[in-house]
Amino acid sequence: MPESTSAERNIPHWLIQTWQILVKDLVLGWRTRAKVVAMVVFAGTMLLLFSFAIGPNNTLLAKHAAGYVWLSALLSSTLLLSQSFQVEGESGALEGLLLLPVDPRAIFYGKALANWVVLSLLTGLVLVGGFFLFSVEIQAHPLRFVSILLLGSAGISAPGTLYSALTARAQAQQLMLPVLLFPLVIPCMLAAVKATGFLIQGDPMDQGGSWTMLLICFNLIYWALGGVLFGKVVDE
Amino acid sequence: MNPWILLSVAHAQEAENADGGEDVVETPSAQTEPFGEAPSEAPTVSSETVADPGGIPEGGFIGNDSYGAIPLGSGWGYVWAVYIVTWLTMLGYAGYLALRNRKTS
Amino acid sequence: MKWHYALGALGVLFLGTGHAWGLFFAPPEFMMGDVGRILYAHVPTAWNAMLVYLFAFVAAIGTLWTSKSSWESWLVGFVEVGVVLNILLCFQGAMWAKPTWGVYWDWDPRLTTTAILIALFAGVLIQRNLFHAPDKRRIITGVTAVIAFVNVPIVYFATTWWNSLHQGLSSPDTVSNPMHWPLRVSAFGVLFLAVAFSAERAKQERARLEREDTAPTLPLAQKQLELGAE
Amino acid sequence: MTPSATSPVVHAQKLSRRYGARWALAEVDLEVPAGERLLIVGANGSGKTTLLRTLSTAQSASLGSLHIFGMDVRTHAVQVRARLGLLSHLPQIYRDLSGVENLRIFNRLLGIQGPVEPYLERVGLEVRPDPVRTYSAGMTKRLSFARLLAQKPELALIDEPYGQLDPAGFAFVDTLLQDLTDEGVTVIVASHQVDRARHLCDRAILLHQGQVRWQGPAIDVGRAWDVLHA
Repeated sequence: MPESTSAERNIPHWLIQTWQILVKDLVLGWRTRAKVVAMVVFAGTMLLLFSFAIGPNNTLLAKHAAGYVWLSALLSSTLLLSQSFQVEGESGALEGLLLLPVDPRAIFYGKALANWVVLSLLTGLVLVGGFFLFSVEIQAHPLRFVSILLLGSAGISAPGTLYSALTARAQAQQLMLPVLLFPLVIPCMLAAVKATGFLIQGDPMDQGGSWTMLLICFNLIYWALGGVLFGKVVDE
Repeated sequence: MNPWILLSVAHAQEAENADGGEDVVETPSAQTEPFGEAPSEAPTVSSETVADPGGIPEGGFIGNDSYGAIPLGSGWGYVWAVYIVTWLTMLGYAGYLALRNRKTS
Repeated sequence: MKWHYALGALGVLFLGTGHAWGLFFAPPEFMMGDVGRILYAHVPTAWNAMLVYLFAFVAAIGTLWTSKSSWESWLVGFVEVGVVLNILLCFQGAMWAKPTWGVYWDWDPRLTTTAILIALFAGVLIQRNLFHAPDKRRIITGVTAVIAFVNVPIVYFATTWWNSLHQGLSSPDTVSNPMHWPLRVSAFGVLFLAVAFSAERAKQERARLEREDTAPTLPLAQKQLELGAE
Repeated sequence: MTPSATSPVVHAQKLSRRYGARWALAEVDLEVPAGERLLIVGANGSGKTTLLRTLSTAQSASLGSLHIFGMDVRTHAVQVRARLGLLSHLPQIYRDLSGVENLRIFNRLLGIQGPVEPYLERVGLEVRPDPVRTYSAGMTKRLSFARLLAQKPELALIDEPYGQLDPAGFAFVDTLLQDLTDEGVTVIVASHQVDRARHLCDRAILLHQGQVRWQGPAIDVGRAWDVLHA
């Protein structure tokens, strides 16, 4: 019988495994959507807090709306990212995954993509909420917002997933994840804020393009690096 | 006109551009192209363009971007602060290493 | 193997000579006057901080590649010395900025980048201290150091586009003739000291890793149990 | 790929694993022929779990060599992992997915087609959409058995099969182990329930401080234990 079993299994290509892990994480996210809602609420609260810190000055708030929106998204993203490996560690599921003939890259890309999807939704809601709260007049095409939103979220989720795995077994994960991640994503945040800002306020000198370029480069570097280094990080 | 004076004026006024031959002097607010003209070399006033060819002003250095916030000749206090702290840092780190050595041996 | 003590002594000699030269013999900088003398302390620190981070990056690659504790100890030495130089650099910069720009801190790309570097590389050391399993700790240190270093140029690009005030990078070719030599000599002084410090720190780390890692001799094989006849 | 009849499924030579200064496993030699049921017995901290985890490729050995299915695990970990299953002390499942979903995701990653519901029924669980979080400890244990069965391993490594189970569960584990061997699976079990397990296994090894102190017919392991701890 063992002979027959090994014949009927055909270990999927790692890209297919990536897809399987992505789907698994999204299903998990959907099952625990209460947590995602909590993150959205948290991000919304951040937006309100910013307006309290600045004072009821509509022009000022509208001017800096891009910054507040992305900061709220970044702060709530740490909640999402630390969750990402908590569900793996809780009952030894990650160990189970690693004991299967699964390419570590599949685990990284699957989880990072899932985080990207959720983070994009989160950021999208925050963006809409922020524009509404700070009475921002949108001039650019909505699709351009979407592309910046996707790039910015991707820039957080790739290094975020890697660092989430890295800190998963540290004693102080909740503390270490932002300590390591925030300085790292400064370029990404800066670019996302600037690009969004130019979309809001108009971009007469066409500077938004170079920030988008920076976002793309940031993403290319960290999505590639994550795949290379993740195997090392989870290896025993 | 002395290029250095031009330079400091350019800084103080945050002028958009300064004419420096075919090169354009970048100012703080000016945006550089992402990967075309590398901004890394001279993010501020690109001094080659302002200084005379051959470059280095006598007794100065290229890229000197002070714009006269202090009267010339003063500021020894800052100088001493820098040098003393530099040496204290070196001494302090050496001491820390020595302390570590003692602790472990 | 005390070569690094000799190097350290040489560093003190060079740094002392360079600094004394710069402080007392070099002409005052023609725009900034005597404040310009900060150059001989500040610029060598800046060069060497970056250079030491580069060494750390090489050591991190070596650590991940070979899993050898010698690479790992050099990595720790370089990162730690790099962070110390980096903090010193920010202080020197602030002291120079006040008389020249009128403020201690300015949101200029070079300054911002440098400050972020402290956070990035200090994070490597903090994270390292949270792990006790040697293999895990080695990989964590290597990975975080690689990521921190790779981020440097990106942070630099981003902050440069964001705002710009600091002058371009200085090199001996951008300073006037009488300033060459004190600058060069001081720079080598800092380099020698930095390498000597890193070597000493690496030596300590290696000793620690070896102490931790001394493979205890395998326990003596115990006799097999005899059950005897029932 | 198929192991020849003569080559053992597990062939370990001087397998040693160390945590810091402590050897959890010291020079364990082990040969397990295909279809055998091997029982590993030992007190807490004697190295049972370390041995199972090392055999499962979840962690690597510090010294010694390990061949499974005739392949060196250091070079052929992926091929080996495709053919073995580990039931560890952690359930290795996602608590927010249902039982079926858990089995399905692991099987898909392995490339095993076909429905998974029969495996749930086989371990006595209902097919329900509730997340595993609502399961009792015993039900979770049964689910991890189902996961092991669904993977159709050729080598099953089982750490403490009786833990967290009620008496009915004990009987269920007994049948299950019997079924596995009937299907030709090689089974290695580590357990404290010596009196139960020894009747189900062919051979036993007794671990003490990381060393194999006795090996022989499983039925005699109780006496060996008494001699060791006398």
